[in-house]
Amino acid sequence: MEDLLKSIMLGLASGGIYALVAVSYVIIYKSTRIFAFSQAGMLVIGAYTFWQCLVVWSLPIWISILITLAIAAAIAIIIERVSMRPLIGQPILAPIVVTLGVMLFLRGIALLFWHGEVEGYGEAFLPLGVWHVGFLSLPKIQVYGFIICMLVIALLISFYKYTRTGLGMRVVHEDHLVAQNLGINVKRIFQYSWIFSCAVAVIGGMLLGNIQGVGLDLDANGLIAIAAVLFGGLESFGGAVIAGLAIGIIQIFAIQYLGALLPGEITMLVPFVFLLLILLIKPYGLFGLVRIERL
Amino acid sequence: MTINVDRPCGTFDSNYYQAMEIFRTPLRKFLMIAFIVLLYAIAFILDDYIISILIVFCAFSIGMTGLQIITGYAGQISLGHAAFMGVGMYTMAVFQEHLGFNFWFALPLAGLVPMIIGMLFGVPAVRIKGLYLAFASLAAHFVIVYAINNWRSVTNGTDGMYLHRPGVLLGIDFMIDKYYYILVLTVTVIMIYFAKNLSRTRLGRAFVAVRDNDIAAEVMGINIAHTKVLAFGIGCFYAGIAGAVGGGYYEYVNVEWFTLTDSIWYLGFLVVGGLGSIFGAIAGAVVWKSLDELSTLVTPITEALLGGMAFYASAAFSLVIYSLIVIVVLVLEPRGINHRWQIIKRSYRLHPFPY
Amino acid sequence: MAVDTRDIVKKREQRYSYGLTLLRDCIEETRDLPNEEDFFKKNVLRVEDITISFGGLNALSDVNLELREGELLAIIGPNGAGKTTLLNVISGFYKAQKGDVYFQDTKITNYSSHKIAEMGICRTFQNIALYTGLSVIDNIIAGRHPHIKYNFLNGMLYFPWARREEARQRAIAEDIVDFLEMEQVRNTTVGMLSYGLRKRAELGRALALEPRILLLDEPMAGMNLDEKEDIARFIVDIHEFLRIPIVMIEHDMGVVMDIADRIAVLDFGLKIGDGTPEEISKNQKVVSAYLGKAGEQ
Amino acid sequence: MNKKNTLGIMAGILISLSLIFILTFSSNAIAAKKPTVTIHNITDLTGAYAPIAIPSEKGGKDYLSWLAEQGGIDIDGDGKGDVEVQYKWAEFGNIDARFMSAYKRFRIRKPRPTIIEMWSSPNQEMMKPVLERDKINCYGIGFSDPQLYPPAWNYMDCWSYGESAAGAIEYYIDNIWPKRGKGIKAKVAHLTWDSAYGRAAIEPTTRHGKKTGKYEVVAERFCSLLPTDPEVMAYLSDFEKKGIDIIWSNSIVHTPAVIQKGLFKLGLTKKMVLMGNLWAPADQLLSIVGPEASEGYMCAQPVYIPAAEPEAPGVKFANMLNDKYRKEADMPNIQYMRGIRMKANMVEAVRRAIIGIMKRDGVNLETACKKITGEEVKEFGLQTLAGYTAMDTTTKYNSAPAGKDDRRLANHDRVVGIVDGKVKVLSPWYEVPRLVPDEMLEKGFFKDEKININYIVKGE
Repeated sequence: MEDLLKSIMLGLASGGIYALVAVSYVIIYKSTRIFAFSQAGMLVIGAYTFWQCLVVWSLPIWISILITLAIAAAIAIIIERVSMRPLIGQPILAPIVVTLGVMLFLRGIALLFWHGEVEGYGEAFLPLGVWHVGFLSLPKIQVYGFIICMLVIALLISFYKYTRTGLGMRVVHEDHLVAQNLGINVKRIFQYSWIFSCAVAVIGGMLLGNIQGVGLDLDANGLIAIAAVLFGGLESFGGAVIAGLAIGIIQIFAIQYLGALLPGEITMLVPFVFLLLILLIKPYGLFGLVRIERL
Repeated sequence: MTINVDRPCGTFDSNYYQAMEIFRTPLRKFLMIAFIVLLYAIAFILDDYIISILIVFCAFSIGMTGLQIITGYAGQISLGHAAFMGVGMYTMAVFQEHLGFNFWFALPLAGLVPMIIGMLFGVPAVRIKGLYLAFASLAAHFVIVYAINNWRSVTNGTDGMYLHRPGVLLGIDFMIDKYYYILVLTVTVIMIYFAKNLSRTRLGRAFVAVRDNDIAAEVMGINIAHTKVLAFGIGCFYAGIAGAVGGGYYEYVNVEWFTLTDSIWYLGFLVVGGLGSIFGAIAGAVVWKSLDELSTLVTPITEALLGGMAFYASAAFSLVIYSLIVIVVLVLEPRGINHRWQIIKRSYRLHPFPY
Repeated sequence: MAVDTRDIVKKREQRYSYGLTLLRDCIEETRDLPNEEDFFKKNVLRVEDITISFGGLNALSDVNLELREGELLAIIGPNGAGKTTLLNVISGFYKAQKGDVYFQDTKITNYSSHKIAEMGICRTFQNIALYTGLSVIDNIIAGRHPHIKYNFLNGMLYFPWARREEARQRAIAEDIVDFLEMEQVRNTTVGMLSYGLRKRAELGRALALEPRILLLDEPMAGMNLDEKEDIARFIVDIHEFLRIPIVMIEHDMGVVMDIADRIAVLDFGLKIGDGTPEEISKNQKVVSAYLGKAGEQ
Repeated sequence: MNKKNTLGIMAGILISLSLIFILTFSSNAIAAKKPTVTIHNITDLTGAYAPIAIPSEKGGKDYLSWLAEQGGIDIDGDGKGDVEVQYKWAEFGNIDARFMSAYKRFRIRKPRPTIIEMWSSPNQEMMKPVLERDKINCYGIGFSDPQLYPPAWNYMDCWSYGESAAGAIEYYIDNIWPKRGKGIKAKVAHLTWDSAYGRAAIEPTTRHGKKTGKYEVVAERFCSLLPTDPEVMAYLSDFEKKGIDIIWSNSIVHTPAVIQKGLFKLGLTKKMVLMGNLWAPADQLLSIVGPEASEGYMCAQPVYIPAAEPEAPGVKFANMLNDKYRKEADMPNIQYMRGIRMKANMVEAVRRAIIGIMKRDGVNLETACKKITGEEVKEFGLQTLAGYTAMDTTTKYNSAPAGKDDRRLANHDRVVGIVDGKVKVLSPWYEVPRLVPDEMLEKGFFKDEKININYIVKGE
């Protein structure tokens, strides 16, 4: 029982970040129907930018966060304006591959500015140390990280729900043409989506940087988050959150209980095999929009 | 009335066989033959470096043609293609190592084993569609890599295996790179010819039907489950052959030969090359591997140009250039190089009229 | 005796059915065309008590329908009446929650749709569902898919017999193109064609399947008078020359009244009328469904 | 976007690409007055090994610039350089096709390579038969066992990973372990990557543990290349239940960093010790993890440690190089030292080969530089490196093939750890055990292991 609870806690901690990254994919997918691999690159950029502000320039934490978000927004606008807008209305695979290119480009940029060295925030961002609650030992980083993830997601969802722009974005999610006819500037909405998504991704990057160390390989987390996105269904925020947490827990369970049985690395294998099985049962994920086929 | 600009001007088919030809004019036939002869002749003119690149071009052209069959023709997005290439390599190595097969006997097996595994992983395609299928097929990659890593008695685990080129045959020593290149080129030409035949016959049309409108295809008498699985099978057959000839070139195989990045870029460069045509597949493979090669060359040059202080710039440059070229090509020509090639051909035919 | 008559009939028919002869030969290789004695008597397709609903919406409830040999049956009804759903059930795309479909006394309710198509129930679609990446001629040859008898290996290796078979299929397809008067556009990708031509191409693809029953879903929707006349002519020609029963959904009452042998009327998933054009035009239920209450006066 | 514009841009790209190609092919046409020799490198600056390749390449580059400033290799020992060293390198981003083509490019170009520095174990293993055919030496950075057994033309910068791990674990158990000397078997777990590199230490350490009876390998677990925190913590709590004493991680510095953090968070710092190999140096880990959490980490290192021993001659040399050419605050670090060591070893091997040719054939320096082949670099150079200290980056008896079948250029290690938030050297130089697989002994290799076949050890 203790083990089980411990595993669930650990799973939730990593699942929170998967959920956050998954949400950043979903934001873009919902409005533009593009699966943006580039968000994995944004994780790296976010982690490094924040490190630069916080540790190298020793700026206060809030200013560092603001700068990182501003840079994320700037990158988002550039990506959207330069590489995505010319591709509106083109075969869907082309923009997706362009985002792959962007991911590599961002990696190159990170290498250019930060030299690919592994860095850490030390104690500058979230406090280290452990809370002991009964038999559970809760690392502070992860508890804070989880809370931040959930806060960001809640903020985002309430933005969609309660603001005018959010309403416009929801309309765009339904149908581009209808939205255009209603007088909503669809291109503007695309831009917003990219900005929000990149902002969410850099927040994920900051948290990951704190937990794992700032490095070029942070984008691997973006890959596991993909499993979460599809598991939850490409169009669903709620699904992404639930699936992110679930993937986290499944991963930990696999490590705890299958690690001894299955030789070799299973941390990447398990989420994707699980995804495959889920999709066989529910081809559009748990909460994905089921496309009704008609003739 | 529509004027057909997809065909050379002034050529008319006088029987049905003519309508089915790949090249309709004698000039184009001649050019194609001349081009292939040139490719063979190159082996005796150029040095090992270029030949090593050409072998990689050939191997990846085969693999890319396989992905073209899965994704370009049958419309099923696969993100695990490099892993099937790996299965081909390992099949070759395992049959040579454990059962003592020589290259020639192992080669068809290196296609068949990935084909069977590919058909297995193609089964989900019957239910799962689009992006969901794309990422579900990532599972194939992870499962295959996992199996190879951990089936140590057969695959030697992560340590890799040696595989062997064919020895001397008819006085030709395939250990010499240029002769091996000729072998690979021959395999490539044959495989691409087969793919072309496939695309213009019964199953090829069924693939396109499934891609363009799978529901209608089912109602119009095409068994889409069968067709999709077969598409995966044939595509993976190609991947396996590509892996076998490519692995034969390196004479060694390791799981790190087919990383996830490779699998993803396989799809990426297929899009760069252009979906739905053999030319696009070859163009994609050639562009991909030239870019790879270019980035190995770029780094030392930028360092030479920028000096020692710009050390990271040189390292980052290869990534930046690589990705920028992909982005620029796709932003300018989202339908791929093949589309641009068609436009060029068309404008040549219609010259001096613009449309 | 019978054979001779048929030859005479065939020759007579050839005069106005230029282009379908090869297809008819092809059909006759595998089965005999129905005798004229059977016309309007023998059942070919029977739909029994079909009920299907989507969510809470009853698309069809207890619909019975039968199609007899040599008949041109028109299904009419307001939008949303369930006409297309009925065709979808027949071609196996939707599985009915209740009821069965019989084709020549074989129960085909649970057959997969490609099997049903292979048996000869072919159709066109309301919203054109052509293979947009293929040219017209390739679309039609793709329609011949179940009747091409070589496996993919032969195709890949392009053996002489595969090549001959391909040429034969192409000849049949070209014949259909000729029949549909699409020679000019035969090599054009269908995505680039006009609406009317695409509809025609779709008809050609359905023909290529060697139909025993042809289901046409609004073949004349959105066409001008000339195009409508063309299509009507094609339908009548196919009907007479291939001697197959045709089910046609159509809104243009003029055409329906002119060419249909029998009319079935659907409204909100219920069959409210079935009979010859004259009977239907007098049926009060039908009139009220079409014209509202005003029609009853 | 209009059509002409598009075509123009595409043409622009093509032209710039071809320019780059032309530049490459013309770049080696620089005239040199002195006789020159060339050393080659196929490195990975953008792929998985970038974090370790970049700092070590910095060290190597700086050493080569320094050497060029001295006038090149000093053959006759008069303090002046006689032979210029040209350095050719390619970058392969951990992609096999690029690796092979870079190799072929080097092979056909003049001068023919004699020794090529190569990165990552699988590529070096791939090259084993090829190099043997082409008679070119590999100076490898991956130390996997299949390269050593059976011996070929692959030389390795250090011992094999397995030997290093076994040595460090053994030293720790004998000297540092709190429960030492009580006849208790230590429990070792491997937590590493599922790749050839990650797995390299598992089999030899298991074998050595069985043989010595000092420890046993209880568990082997594999994590992703950059493991997430919870992933590692799940493994660690499993280890806690098993009562593991030592965790060995054969990976580059990210992974031990995450594991070390996990140990700290679970409060296991004192109960378990995490050890890593030379690619996970303590100083890099300290900067990632921070002083508090990194307490107790240990790694095996064959070079002097700049952070702990600023007075060691090699470290002084490295400091000098960094001040002169680079002026980076965080250099030199351990990787930088290793960079110097690698290039120095290669240059020394070439130097000895030149001397060897001059003596054997009685030719002058210029001819010797032209005549030099891989065979001579192997026989006169690499095989005789015993005792060479590579600009004092390592101890005197460190660089040493111990016999004619030995392909390692180092056999001594030190355990370096983090104590009180500082990098400290925890052990003297000790010899790493030799873990030759039994079937290799049966094949007749490694019989004369203890004999140093010093063909020529002069000019030191």
